[in-house]
Amino acid sequence: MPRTPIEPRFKIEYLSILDSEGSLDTALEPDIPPGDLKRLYRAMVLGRRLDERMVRLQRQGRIGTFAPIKGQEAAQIGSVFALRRTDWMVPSFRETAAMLWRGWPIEKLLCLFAGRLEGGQPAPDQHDLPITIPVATQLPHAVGLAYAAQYRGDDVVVMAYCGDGATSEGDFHEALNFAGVWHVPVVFVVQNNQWAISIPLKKQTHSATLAQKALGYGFPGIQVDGNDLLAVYAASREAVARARHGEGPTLIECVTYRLGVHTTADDPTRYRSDEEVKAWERKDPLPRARAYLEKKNLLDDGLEEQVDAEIARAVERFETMADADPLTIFDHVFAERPAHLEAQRAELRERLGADPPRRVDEERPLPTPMRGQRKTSRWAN
Amino acid sequence: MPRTPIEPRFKIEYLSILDSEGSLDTALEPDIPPGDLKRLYRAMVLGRRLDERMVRLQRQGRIGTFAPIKGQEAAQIGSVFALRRTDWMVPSFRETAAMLWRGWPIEKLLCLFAGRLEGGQPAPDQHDLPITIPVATQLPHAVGLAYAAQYRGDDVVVMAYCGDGATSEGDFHEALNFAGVWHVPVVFVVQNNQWAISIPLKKQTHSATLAQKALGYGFPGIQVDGNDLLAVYAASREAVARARHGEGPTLIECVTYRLGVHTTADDPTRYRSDEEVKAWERKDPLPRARAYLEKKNLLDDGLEEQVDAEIARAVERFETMADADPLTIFDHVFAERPAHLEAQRAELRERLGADPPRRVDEERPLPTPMRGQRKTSRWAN
Amino acid sequence: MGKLNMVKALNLALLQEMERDDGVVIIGEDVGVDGGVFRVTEDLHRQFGGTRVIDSPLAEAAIIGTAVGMALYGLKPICEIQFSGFAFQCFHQIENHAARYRARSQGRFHCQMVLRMPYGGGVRALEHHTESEEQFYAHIPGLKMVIPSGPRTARALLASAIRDPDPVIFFESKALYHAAKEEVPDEIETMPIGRARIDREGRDLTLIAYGAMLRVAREAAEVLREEDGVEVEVIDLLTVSPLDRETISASVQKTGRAVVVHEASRNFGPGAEIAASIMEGAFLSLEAPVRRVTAYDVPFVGFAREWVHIPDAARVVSAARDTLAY
Amino acid sequence: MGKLNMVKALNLALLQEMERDDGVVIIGEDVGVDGGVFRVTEDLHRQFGGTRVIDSPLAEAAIIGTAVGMALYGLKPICEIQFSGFAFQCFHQIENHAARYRARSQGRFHCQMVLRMPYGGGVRALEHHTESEEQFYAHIPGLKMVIPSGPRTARALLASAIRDPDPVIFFESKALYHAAKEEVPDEIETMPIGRARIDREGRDLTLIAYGAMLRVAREAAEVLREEDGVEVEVIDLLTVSPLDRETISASVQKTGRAVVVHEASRNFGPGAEIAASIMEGAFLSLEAPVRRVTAYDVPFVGFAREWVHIPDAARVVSAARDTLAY
Ligand SMILES: Cc1ncc(C[n+]2csc(CCOP(=O)(O)OP(=O)(O)O)c2C)c(N)n1
Ligand SMILES: Cc1ncc(C[n+]2csc(CCOP(=O)(O)OP(=O)(O)O)c2C)c(N)n1
Ligand SMILES: [Mg+2]
Ligand SMILES: [Mg+2]
Repeated sequence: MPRTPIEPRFKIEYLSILDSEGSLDTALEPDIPPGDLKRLYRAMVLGRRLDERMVRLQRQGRIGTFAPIKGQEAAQIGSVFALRRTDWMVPSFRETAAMLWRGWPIEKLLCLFAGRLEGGQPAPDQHDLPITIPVATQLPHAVGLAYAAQYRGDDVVVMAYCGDGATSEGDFHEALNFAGVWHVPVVFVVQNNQWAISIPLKKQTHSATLAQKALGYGFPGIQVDGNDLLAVYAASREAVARARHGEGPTLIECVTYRLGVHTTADDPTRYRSDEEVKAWERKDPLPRARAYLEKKNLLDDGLEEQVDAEIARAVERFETMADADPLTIFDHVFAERPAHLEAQRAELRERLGADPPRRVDEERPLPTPMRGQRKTSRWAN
Repeated sequence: MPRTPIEPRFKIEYLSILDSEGSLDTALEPDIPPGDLKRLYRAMVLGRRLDERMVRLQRQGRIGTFAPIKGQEAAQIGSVFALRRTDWMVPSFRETAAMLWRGWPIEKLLCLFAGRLEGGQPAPDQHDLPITIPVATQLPHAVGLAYAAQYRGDDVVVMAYCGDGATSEGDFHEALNFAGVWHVPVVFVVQNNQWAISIPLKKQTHSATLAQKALGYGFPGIQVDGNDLLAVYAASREAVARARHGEGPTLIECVTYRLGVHTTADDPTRYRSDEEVKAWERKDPLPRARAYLEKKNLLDDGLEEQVDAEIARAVERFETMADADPLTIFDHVFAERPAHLEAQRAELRERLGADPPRRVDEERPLPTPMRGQRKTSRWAN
Repeated sequence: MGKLNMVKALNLALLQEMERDDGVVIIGEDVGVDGGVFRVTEDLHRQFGGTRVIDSPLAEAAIIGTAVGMALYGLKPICEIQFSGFAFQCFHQIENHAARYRARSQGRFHCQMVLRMPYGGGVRALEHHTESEEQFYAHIPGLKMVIPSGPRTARALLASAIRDPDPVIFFESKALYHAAKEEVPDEIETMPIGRARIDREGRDLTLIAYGAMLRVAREAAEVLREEDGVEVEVIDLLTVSPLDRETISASVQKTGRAVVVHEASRNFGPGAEIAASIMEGAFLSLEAPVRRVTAYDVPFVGFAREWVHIPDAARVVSAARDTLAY
Repeated sequence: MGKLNMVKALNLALLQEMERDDGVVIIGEDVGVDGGVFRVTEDLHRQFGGTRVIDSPLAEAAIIGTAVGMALYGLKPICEIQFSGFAFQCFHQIENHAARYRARSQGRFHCQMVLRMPYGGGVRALEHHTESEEQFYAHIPGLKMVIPSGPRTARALLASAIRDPDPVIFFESKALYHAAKEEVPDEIETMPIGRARIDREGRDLTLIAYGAMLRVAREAAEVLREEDGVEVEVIDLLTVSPLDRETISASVQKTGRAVVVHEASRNFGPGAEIAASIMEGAFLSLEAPVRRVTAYDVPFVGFAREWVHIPDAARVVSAARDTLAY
């Protein structure tokens, strides 16, 4: 049946600059100063090495459940690099590399994943939200921050992260719709790592791309090779500039892959094939960035060792950090403690007096892990 | 910056067959048997006349808050006509005309709007859900019904209604996404009547059409002239046929207008201009359908009177209907009444014994209306 | 001083707090041009413009979620949820975030925000327009839950809620919006959150109520005085959580008997906590079990049967007589 | 008969009910190929295929909302919410619809569905993975709220919940999943919903617990017997709502003293209803106020401090001693 097409028609574009074969589209190559390139690559390496260390710490029971980022370093570092320090960064729960870039100390993150409240506290001058566990719920916060910044006339852009699975949640939709209507300076970075735990993208949505979801909100969406540091950065830089100049939100879909476990409680061999993982290992963002720097003669010797030493120092600081007094659980419920919390605090103080606080890890039996937590193969090799 | 467009590109189409000037695209004209055309037009008239009557009943305090459909008759009747009786219909709260078409007795609807539980009960053989008040929450139910029908191998299509405002809710998004992934036989009919209470479409979403929201879910969306009975029917028929043949969901955006109040508690003069309303009155679906039937010599004399008489009889039945025993509030909480409800029922029985049940409307003062409820101008003329 | 109904009194609080502090913004469905479906935000859009009085799209989770973001940035959003029956749509944003940001960030952030919602019966509308959901909020650590009982307390408590550095759920009884007018001072008035008020003194029995049920309790107290010669102490809770256990206990230590009245359903409802805390705080004075007069444990009854469902004075009187006769 | 842990016991109930009734379907995040993050649905996808064991997209409201639609059509969906902390995302579908369809349609439709969720502490994971939210569901009319305390009750109650014509919220303690094995009969076993169980008889004090707290209560009872020579009656609630007031009252009429233990926070929590109903049902027998041993009223503590937050036997013993000494 013939019908009238509505104009303008829609298109979604794909951006790739440095592909997995190492070929570079020099016309599109962003001009990144050498010093920055070194910092970026170092941040990717730090993300990767810390990840590995954290998985070991988890296996040793020194921290709890943790979501590794292996494979997503370019998506995170390429995007977060487009922000200024005064801009805001709103993470989900798998942005360790981006959070480190934003200035979170390693030991604070370790502390968080060790189940200690202190780990969630951003520094007073840090424009970062702490990690958010309930999937997609952080996206409306990002829109609210952007609205508030615009309301105050501040020169601020907000970058918010989420995964492919998160795009199915109602909060994703509502946040993007509000962003479109309000025309606020926010950039949504979807790290499409192909999996939401065991759910592959094709069971997540029947949409051909995630970028095209922006069409329903009236702002641009773009798909980029998320393992290509240059493409991610180029798209992010443009989106951040647009946002800063009052041209509204952008959705960036970074096509990437989670090379490791979903979390340390997950066993991906149950739901995906080794071949699939191997195929994506060939697109690993790290060697690709490394080769690029190598060509430019920007690779520093001993980078890995340096990074490892930095991590080791941080782990040391983490391990020697005094446990906060358990009574602090009552400190930040309200601005002022009401009577019932005062009473509960007194009760706890008395309990602790009778039987003083001990490090839980030392003296209490380890609770039951989620199954699969210990039998994961991927991280063994 | 040059990028690769992703193929295929997207387009959204607009369908109009019989426009407000009366010009007819005969190439697209659906072939509707004369008897059906008469029934369709009668249903539209019934919708319109009952609407007017219900607003009067509300003003007289004989029913409570009610959402008139004036202006949306074609969108409702054109779509619901595409269903078989064995198909399922999932209404929002503004589908009186479509509900009547599906066989809800007028007096039952009146009963519902009079705040009596009995009004919500569909007949045993009726494949209709009762109206849903929380906006968009019925859409996942429709998807679940369609899934269950498919699971059982039943030849069933589900048609679900919602408004333009509903497209902002998380449940809209989640329902459409599930429908896309599951590829179930469901048709979403969005009655875009331009307003969600006082919020105009441009404050609701920055998307140019609502139809294009389907692009994010990987199934077709189409925009139709919602005041054009023929266009609505043609698009619905096609969508229902696609659904029936296993080709998955469709989103139909009916571009229409709420000519009356949002509900009897609303005063639209506060937020929209008379000119806007007048402009849409010229696109009123009723005269347009009437002219079409007239040309085909299908207009019955005295139709309005017949319809009014039918309404009058139903109102009479409604008004003489015995109030259900107040104790019935305990009847359908669980399949079996647990002890605490047994006790509460006994308490109420005792109270009522001491002071037997009275018709609330007669003996209790009318509660405070929502403001605006009585000062609406639109329905006065 | 002017005599205002509750709608106007609330409107006055909003107006004055917005004049005082340009960080205060309003967000919700139809709160702008339309002035809110109950007209509580009337005229504010005209005075402060659409960027401060924000007509949002129809999405409760994003209303609260974006307001959380605004609060994290330092604004003081006041959210209107059109009816409390539609707040479950944003319950995750309330429980997961508004109530937790202070703890999660160990004080670096907090959510100074108010969530206003009309609750309870009285408007002859369909399902989800008569419920009374305070219990759900009262159980969430990190939230305050306030329910004023008339124009003056509404105005003063709303001003306090707006200034409160913590998230406050603010329930407004639909039945009270236009029910009565009260003298409300022109100058700004606040009232401490977390403190109950002795509405009427008495020595024989304590009636605990809030919101629209205060009227019912007062009426019952009057009947009991006239017909039974019983002096009832009526407590107007005003803040449901944190509960003012001290005021309640002190009263029941004196009277020895208590009846709680609320519109919420009974099972695992707010009356349970009040009764339990009376037991904890006045056990040795209790002459009879604390009785609860509440809506029944049914999902909804249709507005035509609200009158059997929502407590009235006769039910309270009868519960009080049982308690006195125990 | 085999010795099964709670995960395997639940899995057995699912398997057998699915074999019995082809209307039973499972839906949730990762319930299919992965077998559920706790492996409760292990192997069912392989046996019954992806249309009966549905790996859904990541959207809780649609999981429950589509399951409501399936139930209206006559299927019997079992929904898994991955962690109870993420169920607020679908709270509106539960409260607005699952709990109400029977009433709304006056019996024409109903929602025979089970909402399974892991709850409570014990997995060393971040925020929203240790909470205990039974109170929210217990307060909703039209819902049943069940919490088994071990493999055998878990298996039998899950089978009953699946067959129950009304929506059942089924909480599974994460701490119990692998905690212990119990003999579980091969043949199908069910257990009445709404009935508490006397886990241990005693005459001096009644301890009321459920889920993972049953172990804590048992441990405390043992200490009290050994150290104080006190005979404690332990009630395993199993169904939180509808509450088995009769069993509780009968016990407290005998013992005169009661302590309630739960992982939920205290304020307006489930212990309040239990305490209030004891007061109503056993007032004249009560020798001391009912005490509540609960988590504190703080949003979350981090898993490293769960041990101070979640009740342990020492706290219960101390509360029991206070109650006995009252
Ligand atoms: C609302 C909510 N539901 C469920 C979960 C459990 N969960 C944690 S991560 C995850 C998958 C997320 O997938 P995706 O968004 O693709 O992010 P990724 O893990 O791949 O980075 C799920 C289901 C959660 N954290 N929040
Ligand atoms: C979840 C929810 N939020 C708010 C409301 C109050 N409300 C009733 S109708 C309506 C506007 C609906 O607009 P639209 O979807 O365009 O449908 P229309 O009324 O135009 O038919 C609102 C906000 C509601 N019923 N449900
Ligand atoms: Mg993913
Ligand atoms: Mg509309």
